[in-house]
Amino acid sequence: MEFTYKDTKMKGVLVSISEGNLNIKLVNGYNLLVPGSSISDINIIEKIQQNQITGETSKPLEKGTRKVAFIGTGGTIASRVDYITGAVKPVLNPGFLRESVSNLSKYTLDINLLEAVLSENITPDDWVVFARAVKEKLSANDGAVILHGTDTMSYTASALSFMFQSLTGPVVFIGSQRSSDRPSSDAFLNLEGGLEFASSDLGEVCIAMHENSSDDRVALHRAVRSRKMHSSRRDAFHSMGTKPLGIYENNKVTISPEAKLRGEELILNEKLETSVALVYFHPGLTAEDFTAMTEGKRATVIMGTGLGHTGTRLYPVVKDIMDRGDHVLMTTQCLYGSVNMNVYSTGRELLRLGVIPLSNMLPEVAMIKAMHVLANYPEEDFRNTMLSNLRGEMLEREFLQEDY
Amino acid sequence: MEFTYKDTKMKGVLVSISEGNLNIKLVNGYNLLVPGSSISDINIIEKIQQNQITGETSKPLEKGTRKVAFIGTGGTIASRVDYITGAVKPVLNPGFLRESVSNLSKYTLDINLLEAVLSENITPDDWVVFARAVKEKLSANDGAVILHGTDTMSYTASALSFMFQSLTGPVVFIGSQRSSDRPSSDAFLNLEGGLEFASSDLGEVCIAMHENSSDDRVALHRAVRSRKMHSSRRDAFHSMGTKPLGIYENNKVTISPEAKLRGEELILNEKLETSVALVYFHPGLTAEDFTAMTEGKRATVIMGTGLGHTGTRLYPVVKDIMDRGDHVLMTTQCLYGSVNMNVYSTGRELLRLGVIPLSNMLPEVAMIKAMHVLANYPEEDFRNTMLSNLRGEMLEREFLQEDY
Amino acid sequence: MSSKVMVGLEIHIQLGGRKLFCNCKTESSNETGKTVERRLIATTGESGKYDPAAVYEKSRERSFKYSLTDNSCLLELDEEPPHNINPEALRKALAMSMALNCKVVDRVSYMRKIVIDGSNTSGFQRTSIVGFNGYVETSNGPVGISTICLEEDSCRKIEEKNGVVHYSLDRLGVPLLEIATEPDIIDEDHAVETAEIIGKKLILSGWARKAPDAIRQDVNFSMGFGRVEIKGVPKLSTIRSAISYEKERQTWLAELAPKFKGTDWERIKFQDVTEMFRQTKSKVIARNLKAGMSVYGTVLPGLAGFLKNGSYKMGKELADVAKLFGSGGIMHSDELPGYGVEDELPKLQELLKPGEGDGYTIIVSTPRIIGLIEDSMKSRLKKLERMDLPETRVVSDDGSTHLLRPLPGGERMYPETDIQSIPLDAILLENAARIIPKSEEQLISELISSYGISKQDASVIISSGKAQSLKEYTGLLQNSKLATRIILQALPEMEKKTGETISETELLPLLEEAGKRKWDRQILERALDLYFVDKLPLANLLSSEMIKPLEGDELKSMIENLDSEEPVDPKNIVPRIRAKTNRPFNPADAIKLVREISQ
Amino acid sequence: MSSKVMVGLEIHIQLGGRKLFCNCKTESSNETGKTVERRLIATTGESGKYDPAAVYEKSRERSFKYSLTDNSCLLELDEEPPHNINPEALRKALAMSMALNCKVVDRVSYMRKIVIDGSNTSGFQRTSIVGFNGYVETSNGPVGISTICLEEDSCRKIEEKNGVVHYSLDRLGVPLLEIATEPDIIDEDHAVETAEIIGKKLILSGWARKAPDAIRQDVNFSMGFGRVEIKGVPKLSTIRSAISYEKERQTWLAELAPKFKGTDWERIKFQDVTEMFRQTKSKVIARNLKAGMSVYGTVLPGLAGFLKNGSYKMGKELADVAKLFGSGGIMHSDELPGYGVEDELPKLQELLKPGEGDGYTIIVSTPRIIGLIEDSMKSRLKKLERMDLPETRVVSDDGSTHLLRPLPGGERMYPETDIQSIPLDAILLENAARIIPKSEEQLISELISSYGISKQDASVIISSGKAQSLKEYTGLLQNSKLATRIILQALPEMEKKTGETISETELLPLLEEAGKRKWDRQILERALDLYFVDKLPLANLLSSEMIKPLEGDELKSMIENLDSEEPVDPKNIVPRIRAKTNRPFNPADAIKLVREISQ
Repeated sequence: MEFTYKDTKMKGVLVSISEGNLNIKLVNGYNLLVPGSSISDINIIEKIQQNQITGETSKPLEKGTRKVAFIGTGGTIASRVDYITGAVKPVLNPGFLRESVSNLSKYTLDINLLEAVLSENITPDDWVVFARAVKEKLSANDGAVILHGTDTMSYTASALSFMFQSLTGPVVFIGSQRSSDRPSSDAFLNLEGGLEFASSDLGEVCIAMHENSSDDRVALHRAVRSRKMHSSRRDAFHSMGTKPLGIYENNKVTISPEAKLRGEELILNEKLETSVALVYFHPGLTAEDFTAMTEGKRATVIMGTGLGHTGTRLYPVVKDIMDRGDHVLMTTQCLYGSVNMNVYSTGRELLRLGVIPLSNMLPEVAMIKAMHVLANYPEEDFRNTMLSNLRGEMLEREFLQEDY
Repeated sequence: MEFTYKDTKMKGVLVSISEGNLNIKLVNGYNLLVPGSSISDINIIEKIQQNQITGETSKPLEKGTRKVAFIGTGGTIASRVDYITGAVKPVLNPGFLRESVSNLSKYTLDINLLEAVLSENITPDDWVVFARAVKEKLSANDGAVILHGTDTMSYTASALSFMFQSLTGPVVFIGSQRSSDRPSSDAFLNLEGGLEFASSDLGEVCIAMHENSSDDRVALHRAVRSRKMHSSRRDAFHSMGTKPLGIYENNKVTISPEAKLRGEELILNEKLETSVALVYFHPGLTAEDFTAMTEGKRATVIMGTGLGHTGTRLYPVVKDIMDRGDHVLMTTQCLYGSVNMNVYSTGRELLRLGVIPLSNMLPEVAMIKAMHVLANYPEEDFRNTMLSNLRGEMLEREFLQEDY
Repeated sequence: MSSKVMVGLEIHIQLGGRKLFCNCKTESSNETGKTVERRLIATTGESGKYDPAAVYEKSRERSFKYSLTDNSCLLELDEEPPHNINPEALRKALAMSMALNCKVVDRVSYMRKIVIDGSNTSGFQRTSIVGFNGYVETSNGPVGISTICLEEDSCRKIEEKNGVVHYSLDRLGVPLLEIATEPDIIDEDHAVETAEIIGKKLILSGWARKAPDAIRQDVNFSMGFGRVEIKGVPKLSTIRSAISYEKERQTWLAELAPKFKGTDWERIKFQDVTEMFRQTKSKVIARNLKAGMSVYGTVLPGLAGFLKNGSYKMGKELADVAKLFGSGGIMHSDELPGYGVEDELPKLQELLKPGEGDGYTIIVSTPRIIGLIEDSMKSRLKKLERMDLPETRVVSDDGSTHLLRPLPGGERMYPETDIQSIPLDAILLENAARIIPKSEEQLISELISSYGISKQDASVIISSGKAQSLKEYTGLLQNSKLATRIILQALPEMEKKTGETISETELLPLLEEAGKRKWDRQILERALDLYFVDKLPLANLLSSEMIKPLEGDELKSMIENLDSEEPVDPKNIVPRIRAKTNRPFNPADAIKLVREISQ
Repeated sequence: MSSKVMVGLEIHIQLGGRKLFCNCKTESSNETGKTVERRLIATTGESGKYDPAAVYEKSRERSFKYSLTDNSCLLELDEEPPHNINPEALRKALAMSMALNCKVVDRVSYMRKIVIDGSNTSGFQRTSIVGFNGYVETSNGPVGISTICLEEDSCRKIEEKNGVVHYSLDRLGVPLLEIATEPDIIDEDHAVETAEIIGKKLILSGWARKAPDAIRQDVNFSMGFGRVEIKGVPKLSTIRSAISYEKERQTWLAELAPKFKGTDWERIKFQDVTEMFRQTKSKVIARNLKAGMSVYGTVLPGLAGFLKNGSYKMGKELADVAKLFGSGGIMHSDELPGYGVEDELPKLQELLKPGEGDGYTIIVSTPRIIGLIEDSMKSRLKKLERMDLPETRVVSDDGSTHLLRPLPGGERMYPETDIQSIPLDAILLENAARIIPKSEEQLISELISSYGISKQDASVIISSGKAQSLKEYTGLLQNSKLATRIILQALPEMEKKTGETISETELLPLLEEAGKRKWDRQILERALDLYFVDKLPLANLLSSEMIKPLEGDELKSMIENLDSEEPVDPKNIVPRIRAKTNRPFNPADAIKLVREISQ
């Protein structure tokens, strides 16, 4: 269209109209945001079809010898600019892979794009959907990659980790911190490494993300030890308190001897008891707050201070929870290190009340594990199962790491 | 006493009786825990006075030229073995300093031992008590050190940081991760460094703790950027996303040029509005949970995912909170990095609802700041004050740190 | 087909202060020692198509190394979203738009301009139109200002080696004002005049960074064969020579193009001829062979006599392509024998079999690269044949221009979604209007009245862009005369002596101390000398004897001593004291004391 | 005042497997390259008093450097509380208590034994009594077992330099069984016998680590002047000589003590005499002076003729003190002139003025240290004067003993609060009883029946503590005969050849491969040779020609070839093949083939 804005004749394409402003792409490429009232002499020359603007030419993907299931759930890794609101929205389109992922020709992707969910909107119900999708695809493929938003990727991956009692191949979650419509996106390298991990001998649920700020190494994190530790950096994901399970570098994958290898059988226990509370203890938290948060919950995971403490003001509530047959579990809000409730008298008091000390299990993982254990194990085994190292969620040894 | 245990004649001192077991210190130094029923032929030779067992000879402390207020609140740094329960309990006794803190002769300590509180039992009311104690002592001294348990030290120090609008000297919190009755305790070096920091030109509330696992460097952390990141390591405290404000090494203190220097005036605003919730968002958190946690709270700090998100299921509750005139503030559970709610459409939606994005403020610090701001600033200034960098609680710039 | 010359300018000015989307300073650039290595991937723009410049860049498969500096943070590393826009920079951009008679947009909305040569870690440059449709008056009538954009500056390139481009992050994100004129400029002189007029406005504003490369010009040139963008023209004189060069180049290309019609460019096929060169006398080839590279040769159909012959320089056009892929250049039949290549020629010609009118060339490269070069040469020749000239070129010091990359299209722009559009409300505009740069006359009279300096001095200070410095120095020294002297005499002298540009970051602390200690001219000049020439650290300088003035009793006893050696008189006393001491003293005081003693 | 000699033993045995309070293995000790530096502070025990050993250690002001190893974690670094106790170690401790006729405690409650020589990062050793009041039968009647403790082993010392003691964390936390006898032992022979009897029990158990220092003995000695604890006696023979040495030492000390009565030890005052030694001929002094140290001298009142004269060795008693503070020793008047010190003596005597019966000494040290040495020497002499002999001593290879530190008191113990006491319930005790070590006779007959080996072999295997190895090797090789041969012949030979102890961590992977590949004795022995003597990495070894047996057609054609050179016969065939190839072959097969060929 042609139009006049502030006495200036201009030419451009109307991209959108939002809140009374016209978003016009000028011939020089700039978008102009102008109030509808301020332009005149509009002269529409041509209407451009929507798909001409956003469409991408779609060549079929090559077929390689390695077969990997490719499951999309949404997330930055598969998101593109939303020209309506101007923000990035999840739109899954694996076509962008073709040009950008250097090792793609080695693979045949068995694609299943689930309905895209924003990572922050994912709930335990979605975990079940994802788990079923993995189950369906895994038998016919060497492994699976799952594209997922980074915000809650550790939660979903941990949930799948517990739900799959045994896996016939690796399940590798891949996210990105820079959306794939940016030349600097971390998506490409993460996918490249993720595919390699997904065709390895692993039998675990893991997360593959940049190991550092450079585009040279992808780290593979065991789901139940992973945590997003930075809101924006490429290397936001950490293997908490330990080394990554694998590294992809120079087109080569190295896997730690501690990794679990693929099993013979795929066993999915998809039941979850979602009535589990996660309580962040702090000096302002009152007994009433604690009561309100734990009411009706089958289990409560406390993020206690230090080695696993809470104020004594919460003890009566803890006792009430125990008395009604529900559980209280202790983790540390420090995130690194173990709880050890033998060291201080208050810790011992909590142990005496029946609180279960979860060693160095991450709080979020403890919560998810409790959901799994409550739904799939006999009630009387709850304590022992929580204290058993089911999927490597507890570190048997902790070393002097510098970057914790 | 002399007694017979399993046909063996023994000699020892009865230390305590607990749960039917006698705790007897034998002449070879070992403690024997024996069921009362299993010993016979008891022959009490001598009664040893309690103070003979636990007393310490008390020489007066030397007087040095630097005057530092020495305020005790409890904590591991001032704790000793509790021979009754066998656990470590807070017992404040500055006498142990004499032998163990190498630079003590330079100082005259103005000691005020408050009633010892376990760090995990500290509440906002205690913050006021501590703040008043600092106020009382600071005018007559170069600075103040506060002995505090590490579990909630960052909370207390942050609270005092906001409460003191201006300080005439440094207020240095000191803790230890190994109790001072252990030869390997970190207390001694932390005190040594803490005293040096407390007699520097600073005018901030800080935390002095080991910088690494060796006994060679003490780091000074700005209270409002500090966090306990490990349950047991000496170097548990980190300056989150930035470098420490100071380093003590080889008997010398180095202070960053970014530190605030001592002011002319001591201004204490001790009011606090404690009705502030801290909500850890996760996939299992329902709108009902969120409602229960925020009911009646004047402000709610959300530890959102990634750049500051929550599931859309919470939006109606957020709207309700806004509608009743209370506040919702956003921080990130990643702990490192900023919230930035412009990047994704859900972030923008939350901004539109009126959620206040707190940049890279730590969640716990945000909660404490909200307590302070609600009580000391006009309601209409709440948003702007929360967004202002009052005490360095927000980082203006964030760098590529390797050890985050 | 040639038509009249049309020239447009793009003038880029770095604004000093803070960066555009973070809190880092624009000045100071100590490297931290850390580096990060990255790759960039061409992505599609808003309309789903790849940008030609991006596709081209991708074919070069380079990786990028970035040195972190103390004025860069996570943003420059593309590790966090942009912070809020720097309000000071926006205000200046608006004021400059007003000064250049532009309309101002209703909302500033940022775009991402895809640039995948690594000069932006994100792979794009953030840019927004602030003003448009303005003009400046010139001797040839008004020249239109099409747009004024406020953008992020790119990384500073340090070196390129083995397919890795090394950049510093110090410059990335510095606010950059881009002032683009309409192609209303008619010739070299007019271009220089227009650049001067706009440049003056910027200098008068005092907002530009005080750095050698703070102002850079691009020239858009066309004479009917499409737009050529000539990048990075540093000086006004280079504008002139670049335009002349390009005019000449397009003229001979137009002359040759018809002769190329029907040439079978596909005959260009590089063959490995390394073996012929094992015993070569060419030092440059021998060196490259030793480094493991190979020699390739191809026939150049129909190019004999056009490669380097009078005004024809097709060899250079082809060398430009080779250079882009890291090759040192080409050696072609119009210049062979030469470069020590002679003995090999018979064998070479036997292999390549150039026909009537055919030239040939050799090139040193690697198997991986040579295919890319071959493709690019062919496609370049096809373009030249049809006089399809639009491209981005870069200028050398001598004014000659070289191919840099294809001209980017509008495809490379899409919205910067991390920054919400900024409505320009009345308050913002008013604030901006208040700082519209004054005219030279206004400024001169202001300086005269504020600082009591001569019109001559004021004029020099203003046209050298030092008005802001005068204000600052006067503030520190509490002495505008002294400040003027420092600017007009002491500093230029110092720069002459050291051969270096005096940096304000170094200078200001010294002036601050000078002000505190109320140094007079002599001490200050002595101190400047010690500081900049002898490189004495400030702390040492402040405690040095050499800047302690000789005065009062000390001066008197010095004179008395001299007098006892040989009677002093007012005429010889100053040199005699100078011979005795390095310390500064007031000659007038000395003469006065001599008079007292002599009485 | 001297009374009868009373000797007690403390036998320490490291248990293999996992560490006592964490999940680290007791074996393998690759350093990670990381170190941590620490200091330790003497703290008061439960009763509020300082322990003398701790106070003494503190006066030495040393700092400690720890090398991290792959079998250490945060616990060894004192960076986390202890995990749950290793149940296997506890079970073995209980079983051993039962085997030694001990009572077992109702609850195992851990103590912290303060040790601030840095050998424990925490500054204490975790220890608990498990059993008490047992006995072993000896030829001199029963010797009581007073206690059996299950403790953490300490760090392994690497070196001590410039006041920094360097330790490895590999050994820290290894479960250590401490078996302490009553002082029922009457002489050297009886001590050796008792140690042997207890040692046998441990060896029969097979629980001890397979490391050279897995078993260490301490000897408690007294003859009426207080208890002397002699640390770290490695071999049985050294027990004998250490007791003899100590008996002799206390005897001559008792003889001298009355002569010391009334000596003014305060006359000992070190003076800096460095200047006298600037031109010294003593190499050791010259070297130390060059390193910046000083020479000090003092008179030694009343000690002339007792310093080193016949059985009197007071010089050594004083040298021990100096050595503890990092000095190399002393040079005293009973041995001067000597060590190249001669020219200086007149001047030295002039300065020190030793009177009748006085000796004197010089020592190389530093101003910071010499004061500490002086104080320690005086207090040591005062103690010797009153025959106050209790102290901790350490043994040298020759059986002589040296002062290590004062004897620690019960003060150094206080409860380990991080570990809750462990009630020993019936199930635990039953489990323990099931693994009580068998008697030698039982074990021998078990081995004979399980592995079909001779009584002779079984007995040797058991008494060398290899019963467990036999089980493991047989499991891997599926061949008990071969396993026996490996243990009794191949490995000892290998150790002889290499002069090194063969480590099981290295051996087991090889045996595993041998089992999988069903190697016969020849191949295995060849492989052992290549692996341990030629240090061929396992992967290379496995693919090596040298272990591929020569057999079947290959062997046949080799013999045929030899036969064609010179007719073969069964007698010379084996050496002739050996001369041709390194590869293993079965001689019997070769002879058989020769016979076939000859037919």
